[in-house]
Amino acid sequence: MRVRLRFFAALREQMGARGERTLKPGATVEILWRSLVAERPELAAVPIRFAVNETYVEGSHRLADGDEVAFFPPVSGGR
Amino acid sequence: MRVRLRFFAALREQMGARGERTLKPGATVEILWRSLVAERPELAAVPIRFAVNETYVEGSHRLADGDEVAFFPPVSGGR
Amino acid sequence: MFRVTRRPIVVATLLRAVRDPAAGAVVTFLGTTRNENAGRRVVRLEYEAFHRMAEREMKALAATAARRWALRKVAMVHRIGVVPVGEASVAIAASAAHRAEAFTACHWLIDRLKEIVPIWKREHFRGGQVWIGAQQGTPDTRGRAASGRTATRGRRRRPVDR
Amino acid sequence: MFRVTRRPIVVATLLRAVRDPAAGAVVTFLGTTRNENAGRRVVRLEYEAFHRMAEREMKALAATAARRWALRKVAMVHRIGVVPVGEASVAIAASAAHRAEAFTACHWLIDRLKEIVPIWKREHFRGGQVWIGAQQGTPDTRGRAASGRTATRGRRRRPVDR
Repeated sequence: MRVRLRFFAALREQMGARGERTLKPGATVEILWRSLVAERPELAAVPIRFAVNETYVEGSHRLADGDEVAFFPPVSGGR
Repeated sequence: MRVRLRFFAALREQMGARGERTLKPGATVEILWRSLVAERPELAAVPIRFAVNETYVEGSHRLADGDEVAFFPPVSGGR
Repeated sequence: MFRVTRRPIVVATLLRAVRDPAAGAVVTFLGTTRNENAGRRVVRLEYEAFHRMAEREMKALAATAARRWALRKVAMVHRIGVVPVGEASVAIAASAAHRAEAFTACHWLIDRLKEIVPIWKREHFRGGQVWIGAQQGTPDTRGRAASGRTATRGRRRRPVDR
Repeated sequence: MFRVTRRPIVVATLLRAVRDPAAGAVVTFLGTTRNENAGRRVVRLEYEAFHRMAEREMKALAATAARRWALRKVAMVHRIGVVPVGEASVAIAASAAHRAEAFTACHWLIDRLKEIVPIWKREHFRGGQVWIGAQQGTPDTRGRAASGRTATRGRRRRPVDR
Protein backbone atom coordinates (compact mmCIF):
# COMPACT_ATOMS: atom_id res chain seq x y z
CA MET A 1 0.00 0.00 0.00
CA ARG A 2 0.97 3.58 -0.61
CA VAL A 3 0.88 6.42 1.93
CA ARG A 4 1.57 10.12 1.64
CA LEU A 5 3.93 11.78 4.09
CA ARG A 6 3.98 15.32 5.44
CA PHE A 7 6.62 16.95 7.61
CA PHE A 8 6.43 20.18 9.59
CA ALA A 9 8.70 22.67 11.36
CA ALA A 10 12.26 21.47 11.99
CA LEU A 11 11.39 18.05 10.53
CA ARG A 12 10.21 19.66 7.31
CA GLU A 13 13.57 21.36 7.01
CA GLN A 14 15.30 17.99 7.23
CA MET A 15 12.88 15.83 5.26
CA GLY A 16 11.13 18.22 2.90
CA ALA A 17 7.45 19.08 3.17
CA ARG A 18 6.06 15.99 1.48
CA GLY A 19 6.92 12.45 0.54
CA GLU A 20 5.49 9.05 -0.31
CA ARG A 21 6.30 5.52 0.74
CA THR A 22 5.13 2.03 -0.13
CA LEU A 23 4.44 -0.19 2.85
CA LYS A 24 3.45 -3.77 3.49
CA PRO A 25 -0.23 -4.22 4.40
CA GLY A 26 -0.81 -3.96 8.14
CA ALA A 27 2.13 -1.62 8.73
CA THR A 28 1.81 0.78 11.66
CA VAL A 29 2.89 4.40 11.96
CA GLU A 30 5.74 3.25 14.19
CA ILE A 31 7.00 0.87 11.49
CA LEU A 32 6.86 3.68 8.94
CA TRP A 33 8.74 6.03 11.27
CA ARG A 34 11.42 3.39 11.94
CA SER A 35 11.92 2.98 8.22
CA LEU A 36 12.47 6.75 7.94
CA VAL A 37 14.93 6.64 10.84
CA ALA A 38 16.75 3.79 9.08
CA GLU A 39 17.21 6.09 6.09
CA ARG A 40 18.21 9.08 8.27
CA PRO A 41 19.69 7.77 11.55
CA GLU A 42 19.96 11.32 13.01
CA LEU A 43 16.15 11.33 13.29
CA ALA A 44 16.35 8.79 16.11
CA ALA A 45 16.76 11.54 18.71
CA VAL A 46 13.92 13.74 17.46
CA PRO A 47 10.85 14.10 19.67
CA ILE A 48 8.01 13.27 17.35
CA ARG A 49 4.23 13.39 17.06
CA PHE A 50 2.12 11.49 14.52
CA ALA A 51 -1.15 12.36 12.80
CA VAL A 52 -3.02 10.28 10.25
CA ASN A 53 -5.55 12.07 8.07
CA GLU A 54 -5.27 15.12 10.35
CA THR A 55 -5.91 13.26 13.58
CA TYR A 56 -3.37 12.53 16.30
CA VAL A 57 -2.52 8.81 16.53
CA GLU A 58 -0.19 6.61 18.53
CA GLY A 59 2.66 4.76 16.86
CA SER A 60 0.63 1.55 17.04
CA HIS A 61 -1.99 2.98 14.65
CA ARG A 62 -2.42 0.69 11.63
CA LEU A 63 -2.15 2.45 8.27
CA ALA A 64 -4.44 2.03 5.26
CA ASP A 65 -3.76 2.59 1.60
CA GLY A 66 -3.95 6.28 0.71
CA ASP A 67 -3.50 7.56 4.26
CA GLU A 68 -1.81 10.88 4.82
CA VAL A 69 0.71 10.54 7.62
CA ALA A 70 2.07 13.70 9.24
CA PHE A 71 5.26 13.87 11.33
CA PHE A 72 6.05 16.88 13.44
CA PRO A 73 7.72 18.04 16.65
CA PRO A 74 5.73 18.75 19.79
CA VAL A 75 3.75 21.96 19.61
CA SER A 76 5.46 25.18 20.61
CA GLY A 77 4.14 25.63 24.14
CA GLY A 78 5.12 28.81 25.90
CA ARG A 79 3.59 30.55 28.84
CA MET B 1 -18.61 73.96 59.97
CA ARG B 2 -20.23 73.48 56.61
CA VAL B 3 -20.08 70.29 54.51
CA ARG B 4 -21.38 69.49 51.04
CA LEU B 5 -23.47 66.36 50.50
CA ARG B 6 -23.80 64.12 47.48
CA PHE B 7 -26.18 61.24 46.98
CA PHE B 8 -26.14 58.53 44.33
CA ALA B 9 -28.36 55.83 42.83
CA ALA B 10 -31.51 55.03 44.84
CA LEU B 11 -30.42 57.47 47.55
CA ARG B 12 -30.15 60.28 45.02
CA GLU B 13 -33.74 59.62 44.02
CA GLN B 14 -34.83 60.06 47.61
CA MET B 15 -32.53 62.87 48.71
CA GLY B 16 -31.67 64.72 45.54
CA ALA B 17 -28.19 64.77 44.03
CA ARG B 18 -26.67 67.40 46.33
CA GLY B 19 -27.16 69.13 49.63
CA GLU B 20 -25.39 71.04 52.37
CA ARG B 21 -25.43 70.87 56.14
CA THR B 22 -23.94 72.80 59.01
CA LEU B 23 -22.34 70.64 61.70
CA LYS B 24 -20.71 71.14 65.07
CA PRO B 25 -16.91 70.94 64.97
CA GLY B 26 -15.65 67.39 65.46
CA ALA B 27 -18.74 65.79 63.97
CA THR B 28 -18.23 62.40 62.33
CA VAL B 29 -19.78 60.98 59.17
CA GLU B 30 -21.94 58.76 61.36
CA ILE B 31 -23.31 61.77 63.24
CA LEU B 32 -24.10 63.48 59.95
CA TRP B 33 -25.82 60.35 58.64
CA ARG B 34 -27.90 60.02 61.81
CA SER B 35 -29.03 63.60 61.44
CA LEU B 36 -30.20 62.79 57.91
CA VAL B 37 -32.01 59.70 59.18
CA ALA B 38 -33.65 61.86 61.84
CA GLU B 39 -35.02 64.03 59.03
CA ARG B 40 -36.07 61.01 56.92
CA PRO B 41 -36.67 58.04 59.23
CA GLU B 42 -37.21 55.67 56.28
CA LEU B 43 -33.47 55.94 55.55
CA ALA B 44 -32.70 53.88 58.67
CA ALA B 45 -33.04 50.63 56.74
CA VAL B 46 -30.85 51.65 53.81
CA PRO B 47 -27.51 49.89 53.36
CA ILE B 48 -25.07 52.72 53.04
CA ARG B 49 -21.48 53.54 52.13
CA PHE B 50 -19.66 56.77 52.89
CA ALA B 51 -16.94 58.65 51.02
CA VAL B 52 -15.29 61.90 52.02
CA ASN B 53 -13.55 63.87 49.30
CA GLU B 54 -13.85 60.85 46.99
CA THR B 55 -12.31 58.36 49.40
CA TYR B 56 -14.15 55.60 51.25
CA VAL B 57 -14.34 56.23 54.98
CA GLU B 58 -15.87 54.59 58.03
CA GLY B 59 -18.68 56.23 59.96
CA SER B 60 -16.17 57.23 62.63
CA HIS B 61 -14.32 59.52 60.20
CA ARG B 62 -14.13 63.09 61.57
CA LEU B 63 -15.30 65.76 59.17
CA ALA B 64 -13.62 69.06 58.40
CA ASP B 65 -15.06 72.31 57.14
CA GLY B 66 -15.62 72.21 53.37
CA ASP B 67 -15.57 68.42 53.09
CA GLU B 68 -17.61 66.75 50.40
CA VAL B 69 -19.47 63.79 51.90
CA ALA B 70 -20.97 61.21 49.54
CA PHE B 71 -23.66 58.70 50.50
CA PHE B 72 -24.49 55.77 48.31
CA PRO B 73 -25.68 52.17 48.28
CA PRO B 74 -23.25 49.27 47.95
CA VAL B 75 -21.87 48.87 44.47
CA SER B 76 -23.85 46.80 41.98
CA GLY B 77 -21.92 43.56 42.12
CA GLY B 78 -23.00 40.85 39.70
CA ARG B 79 -21.21 37.84 38.42
CA MET C 1 -6.32 54.69 30.72
CA PHE C 2 -8.98 54.75 33.43
CA ARG C 3 -12.18 56.29 32.28
CA VAL C 4 -15.87 56.64 32.94
CA THR C 5 -17.64 57.54 29.72
CA ARG C 6 -21.11 57.92 28.23
CA ARG C 7 -19.93 56.60 24.88
CA PRO C 8 -19.84 52.99 23.61
CA ILE C 9 -16.65 51.19 24.60
CA VAL C 10 -14.13 50.63 21.81
CA VAL C 11 -12.00 47.63 22.71
CA ALA C 12 -9.26 48.57 20.26
CA THR C 13 -8.63 51.70 22.33
CA LEU C 14 -7.95 49.63 25.45
CA LEU C 15 -5.76 47.21 23.51
CA ARG C 16 -3.71 50.13 22.25
CA ALA C 17 -3.39 51.43 25.80
CA VAL C 18 -1.93 48.17 27.17
CA ARG C 19 0.25 47.39 24.18
CA ASP C 20 3.83 46.81 25.23
CA PRO C 21 6.79 45.22 23.45
CA ALA C 22 7.60 43.23 26.61
CA ALA C 23 4.06 41.78 26.81
CA GLY C 24 3.42 38.26 25.60
CA ALA C 25 -0.18 38.16 26.78
CA VAL C 26 -3.13 40.50 26.82
CA VAL C 27 -6.32 39.45 28.59
CA THR C 28 -9.46 41.51 28.11
CA PHE C 29 -12.72 41.33 29.98
CA LEU C 30 -15.96 42.80 28.68
CA GLY C 31 -19.09 42.96 30.79
CA THR C 32 -22.09 43.06 28.49
CA THR C 33 -25.80 43.62 29.03
CA ARG C 34 -27.52 40.26 29.16
CA ASN C 35 -31.12 39.83 27.97
CA GLU C 36 -32.12 37.98 31.14
CA ASN C 37 -31.48 38.31 34.86
CA ALA C 38 -33.09 36.44 37.75
CA GLY C 39 -35.88 35.34 35.42
CA ARG C 40 -36.60 38.88 34.21
CA ARG C 41 -36.46 39.84 30.54
CA VAL C 42 -33.88 42.63 30.52
CA VAL C 43 -34.40 45.43 28.00
CA ARG C 44 -31.43 47.60 28.92
CA LEU C 45 -29.22 48.56 31.85
CA GLU C 46 -28.60 52.06 33.02
CA TYR C 47 -25.45 52.99 34.92
CA GLU C 48 -24.74 55.90 37.21
CA ALA C 49 -21.29 56.73 38.54
CA PHE C 50 -19.63 58.91 41.10
CA HIS C 51 -17.51 59.87 38.15
CA ARG C 52 -14.24 61.16 39.60
CA MET C 53 -14.18 58.79 42.54
CA ALA C 54 -14.84 55.87 40.17
CA GLU C 55 -11.84 56.80 38.03
CA ARG C 56 -9.69 57.18 41.14
CA GLU C 57 -10.76 53.80 42.46
CA MET C 58 -10.04 52.15 39.11
CA LYS C 59 -6.54 53.65 39.11
CA ALA C 60 -6.01 52.47 42.69
CA LEU C 61 -7.11 48.94 41.80
CA ALA C 62 -4.71 48.85 38.86
CA ALA C 63 -1.88 50.04 41.11
CA THR C 64 -2.67 47.30 43.63
CA ALA C 65 -2.78 44.69 40.86
CA ALA C 66 0.55 45.90 39.51
CA ARG C 67 2.08 45.35 42.95
CA ARG C 68 0.64 41.85 43.24
CA TRP C 69 1.37 40.54 39.75
CA ALA C 70 4.05 41.05 37.13
CA LEU C 71 1.93 43.17 34.80
CA ARG C 72 2.95 45.47 32.01
CA LYS C 73 -0.12 47.70 31.65
CA VAL C 74 -3.75 47.94 32.66
CA ALA C 75 -6.68 49.86 31.15
CA MET C 76 -10.21 50.13 32.55
CA VAL C 77 -13.24 51.82 31.06
CA HIS C 78 -16.77 51.91 32.41
CA ARG C 79 -19.65 53.16 30.36
CA ILE C 80 -22.51 54.97 32.10
CA GLY C 81 -26.00 55.87 30.97
CA VAL C 82 -28.09 53.42 28.98
CA VAL C 83 -26.33 50.24 27.77
CA PRO C 84 -28.54 48.13 25.48
CA VAL C 85 -28.52 44.33 25.42
CA GLY C 86 -25.35 42.96 23.81
CA GLU C 87 -23.26 46.08 24.40
CA ALA C 88 -20.41 46.42 26.87
CA SER C 89 -20.75 48.42 30.08
CA VAL C 90 -17.24 47.70 31.33
CA ALA C 91 -13.93 46.71 29.78
CA ILE C 92 -10.64 45.79 31.42
CA ALA C 93 -7.43 44.94 29.59
CA ALA C 94 -4.25 43.71 31.26
CA SER C 95 -0.96 42.95 29.56
CA ALA C 96 1.86 40.89 31.03
CA ALA C 97 4.93 38.99 29.93
CA HIS C 98 3.10 35.71 30.59
CA ARG C 99 -0.55 34.77 30.40
CA ALA C 100 -1.14 33.41 33.91
CA GLU C 101 -0.56 36.84 35.43
CA ALA C 102 -2.70 38.58 32.82
CA PHE C 103 -5.63 36.20 33.42
CA THR C 104 -5.42 36.32 37.20
CA ALA C 105 -5.07 40.09 37.38
CA CYS C 106 -7.85 40.78 34.89
CA HIS C 107 -10.24 38.48 36.78
CA TRP C 108 -9.29 40.03 40.10
CA LEU C 109 -9.73 43.53 38.71
CA ILE C 110 -13.29 42.96 37.52
CA ASP C 111 -14.21 41.22 40.80
CA ARG C 112 -12.88 44.15 42.81
CA LEU C 113 -14.33 46.75 40.45
CA LYS C 114 -17.78 45.29 41.03
CA GLU C 115 -17.22 45.44 44.78
CA ILE C 116 -15.81 48.89 45.28
CA VAL C 117 -15.85 51.21 42.27
CA PRO C 118 -18.81 53.54 42.89
CA ILE C 119 -20.98 52.75 39.90
CA TRP C 120 -24.56 51.53 40.20
CA LYS C 121 -26.88 49.93 37.75
CA ARG C 122 -30.57 50.05 37.25
CA GLU C 123 -32.08 47.20 35.35
CA HIS C 124 -34.95 47.96 33.00
CA PHE C 125 -36.91 44.80 32.37
CA ARG C 126 -40.28 44.05 30.83
CA GLY C 127 -42.73 45.53 33.30
CA GLY C 128 -40.47 47.51 35.59
CA GLN C 129 -37.05 48.50 36.76
CA VAL C 130 -34.81 47.83 39.71
CA TRP C 131 -31.61 49.13 41.26
CA ILE C 132 -29.17 46.24 41.43
CA GLY C 133 -26.99 45.72 44.45
CA ALA C 134 -28.96 47.43 47.24
CA GLN C 135 -29.33 44.04 48.83
CA GLN C 136 -31.24 45.17 51.91
CA GLY C 137 -33.83 47.07 49.94
CA THR C 138 -34.31 50.79 49.62
CA PRO C 139 -37.15 52.30 51.64
CA ASP C 140 -39.45 52.47 48.65
CA THR C 141 -39.16 48.83 47.79
CA ARG C 142 -38.62 47.27 51.20
CA GLY C 143 -40.41 43.99 51.69
CA ARG C 144 -40.42 43.27 48.01
CA ALA C 145 -36.85 42.08 47.80
CA ALA C 146 -36.40 39.02 45.58
CA SER C 147 -33.27 36.87 45.69
CA GLY C 148 -31.30 39.55 47.46
CA ARG C 149 -32.37 42.25 45.09
CA THR C 150 -35.19 44.74 45.07
CA ALA C 151 -37.74 45.19 42.34
CA THR C 152 -40.41 47.71 41.57
CA ARG C 153 -42.80 46.13 39.16
CA GLY C 154 -45.31 47.83 36.92
CA ARG C 155 -45.76 51.49 36.17
CA ARG C 156 -46.79 52.81 39.55
CA ARG C 157 -45.48 56.31 40.21
CA ARG C 158 -42.93 55.50 42.85
CA PRO C 159 -39.63 57.24 43.36
CA VAL C 160 -37.60 54.47 41.71
CA ASP C 161 -39.82 54.65 38.63
CA ARG C 162 -38.98 58.25 37.88
CA MET D 1 -14.91 31.12 13.90
CA PHE D 2 -11.79 28.93 13.96
CA ARG D 3 -9.15 30.11 11.60
CA VAL D 4 -5.49 29.95 10.68
CA THR D 5 -4.56 33.05 8.73
CA ARG D 6 -1.56 34.90 7.34
CA ARG D 7 -3.16 38.26 8.04
CA PRO D 8 -2.97 40.40 11.19
CA ILE D 9 -5.58 39.46 13.77
CA VAL D 10 -8.48 41.87 14.13
CA VAL D 11 -9.91 41.48 17.63
CA ALA D 12 -13.20 43.15 16.69
CA THR D 13 -13.87 40.25 14.33
CA LEU D 14 -13.61 37.73 17.16
CA LEU D 15 -15.74 39.89 19.46
CA ARG D 16 -18.42 40.01 16.78
CA ALA D 17 -18.24 36.23 16.43
CA VAL D 18 -18.87 35.59 20.14
CA ARG D 19 -21.45 38.31 20.63
CA ASP D 20 -24.62 36.90 22.12
CA PRO D 21 -27.61 38.57 23.80
CA ALA D 22 -27.46 35.98 26.60
CA ALA D 23 -23.79 36.69 27.32
CA GLY D 24 -22.87 38.89 30.28
CA ALA D 25 -19.14 38.33 29.93
CA VAL D 26 -16.61 38.11 27.12
CA VAL D 27 -13.02 37.20 27.92
CA THR D 28 -10.39 37.59 25.23
CA PHE D 29 -6.83 36.34 25.19
CA LEU D 30 -4.17 37.69 22.85
CA GLY D 31 -0.76 36.10 22.58
CA THR D 32 1.69 38.74 21.36
CA THR D 33 5.30 38.65 20.24
CA ARG D 34 7.51 39.67 23.12
CA ASN D 35 10.82 41.47 22.56
CA GLU D 36 12.69 39.10 24.88
CA ASN D 37 12.77 35.36 25.53
CA ALA D 38 15.18 33.36 27.68
CA GLY D 39 17.56 36.31 27.65
CA ARG D 40 17.52 36.63 23.86
CA ARG D 41 16.50 39.86 22.11
CA VAL D 42 13.58 38.74 19.93
CA VAL D 43 13.16 40.46 16.59
CA ARG D 44 10.13 38.56 15.32
CA LEU D 45 8.43 35.19 15.52
CA GLU D 46 7.53 33.04 12.58
CA TYR D 47 4.73 30.51 12.76
CA GLU D 48 4.06 27.44 10.66
CA ALA D 49 0.85 25.43 10.84
CA PHE D 50 -0.56 22.14 9.71
CA HIS D 51 -3.36 24.37 8.50
CA ARG D 52 -6.42 22.15 8.25
CA MET D 53 -5.56 19.97 11.21
CA ALA D 54 -4.97 23.09 13.31
CA GLU D 55 -8.43 24.43 12.50
CA ARG D 56 -9.94 21.05 13.29
CA GLU D 57 -8.15 20.85 16.61
CA MET D 58 -9.26 24.37 17.54
CA LYS D 59 -12.87 23.45 16.79
CA ALA D 60 -12.51 20.28 18.85
CA LEU D 61 -11.09 22.22 21.79
CA ALA D 62 -13.98 24.67 21.67
CA ALA D 63 -16.45 21.78 21.61
CA THR D 64 -14.79 20.23 24.66
CA ALA D 65 -14.83 23.58 26.47
CA ALA D 66 -18.51 24.04 25.65
CA ARG D 67 -19.23 20.68 27.29
CA ARG D 68 -17.24 21.54 30.40
CA TRP D 69 -18.43 25.10 30.97
CA ALA D 70 -21.63 27.05 30.41
CA LEU D 71 -20.35 29.04 27.45
CA ARG D 72 -22.24 30.93 24.81
CA LYS D 73 -19.68 31.15 21.98
CA VAL D 74 -15.99 30.68 21.29
CA ALA D 75 -13.75 32.05 18.54
CA MET D 76 -10.09 31.18 17.92
CA VAL D 77 -7.70 32.62 15.36
CA HIS D 78 -4.02 31.84 14.89
CA ARG D 79 -1.83 33.91 12.66
CA ILE D 80 1.01 32.21 10.79
CA GLY D 81 4.04 33.57 8.97
CA VAL D 82 6.04 36.44 10.45
CA VAL D 83 4.57 38.17 13.53
CA PRO D 84 6.58 41.24 14.56
CA VAL D 85 7.12 42.29 18.17
CA GLY D 86 3.94 43.70 19.73
CA GLU D 87 1.56 42.02 17.30
CA ALA D 88 -0.77 39.13 18.11
CA SER D 89 -0.12 35.61 16.89
CA VAL D 90 -3.16 34.05 18.56
CA ALA D 91 -6.52 35.30 19.78
CA ILE D 92 -9.24 33.48 21.69
CA ALA D 93 -12.59 34.95 22.71
CA ALA D 94 -15.15 33.21 24.90
CA SER D 95 -18.56 34.54 25.86
CA ALA D 96 -20.69 33.24 28.72
CA ALA D 97 -23.59 34.33 30.88
CA HIS D 98 -21.19 34.85 33.79
CA ARG D 99 -17.56 35.83 33.92
CA ALA D 100 -16.08 32.94 35.93
CA GLU D 101 -16.86 30.49 33.12
CA ALA D 102 -15.56 32.85 30.45
CA PHE D 103 -12.25 33.35 32.28
CA THR D 104 -11.73 29.68 33.08
CA ALA D 105 -12.60 28.47 29.60
CA CYS D 106 -10.49 31.07 27.82
CA HIS D 107 -7.47 30.24 29.98
CA TRP D 108 -7.96 26.52 29.47
CA LEU D 109 -8.34 26.99 25.71
CA ILE D 110 -5.03 28.80 25.29
CA ASP D 111 -3.23 26.29 27.53
CA ARG D 112 -4.58 23.40 25.46
CA LEU D 113 -4.02 25.18 22.17
CA LYS D 114 -0.35 25.54 23.02
CA GLU D 115 -0.16 21.84 23.86
CA ILE D 116 -1.96 20.25 20.96
CA VAL D 117 -2.86 22.51 18.04
CA PRO D 118 -0.21 21.75 15.39
CA ILE D 119 1.42 25.14 15.03
CA TRP D 120 5.12 25.74 15.56
CA LYS D 121 7.12 28.85 16.06
CA ARG D 122 10.58 29.85 15.12
CA GLU D 123 12.10 32.65 17.08
CA HIS D 124 14.29 35.13 15.25
CA PHE D 125 16.54 36.87 17.72
CA ARG D 126 19.61 39.05 17.44
CA GLY D 127 22.24 36.69 16.12
CA GLY D 128 20.22 33.63 15.21
CA GLN D 129 17.00 31.73 15.22
CA VAL D 130 15.50 28.75 16.98
CA TRP D 131 12.54 26.45 16.74
CA ILE D 132 10.63 26.69 20.00
CA GLY D 133 9.17 23.63 21.64
CA ALA D 134 11.38 20.83 20.33
CA GLN D 135 12.51 20.30 23.89
CA GLN D 136 14.84 17.39 23.21
CA GLY D 137 16.66 19.19 20.45
CA THR D 138 16.57 18.56 16.75
CA PRO D 139 19.53 16.69 15.27
CA ASP D 140 21.14 19.88 14.04
CA THR D 141 21.14 21.56 17.39
CA ARG D 142 21.49 18.65 19.79
CA GLY D 143 23.74 19.36 22.71
CA ARG D 144 23.15 23.06 22.54
CA ALA D 145 19.80 23.02 24.26
CA ALA D 146 19.40 25.91 26.70
CA SER D 147 16.70 25.91 29.36
CA GLY D 148 14.77 23.20 27.59
CA ARG D 149 14.96 24.85 24.22
CA THR D 150 17.34 24.58 21.33
CA ALA D 151 19.19 27.44 19.72
CA THR D 152 21.24 27.89 16.61
CA ARG D 153 23.31 30.98 17.05
CA GLY D 154 25.05 33.05 14.41
CA ARG D 155 24.74 32.90 10.68
CA ARG D 156 26.21 29.47 10.00
CA ARG D 157 24.53 27.68 7.13
CA ARG D 158 22.73 25.00 9.05
CA PRO D 159 19.41 23.50 8.16
CA VAL D 160 17.53 25.49 10.80
CA ASP D 161 18.99 28.71 9.42
CA ARG D 162 17.44 28.26 6.01
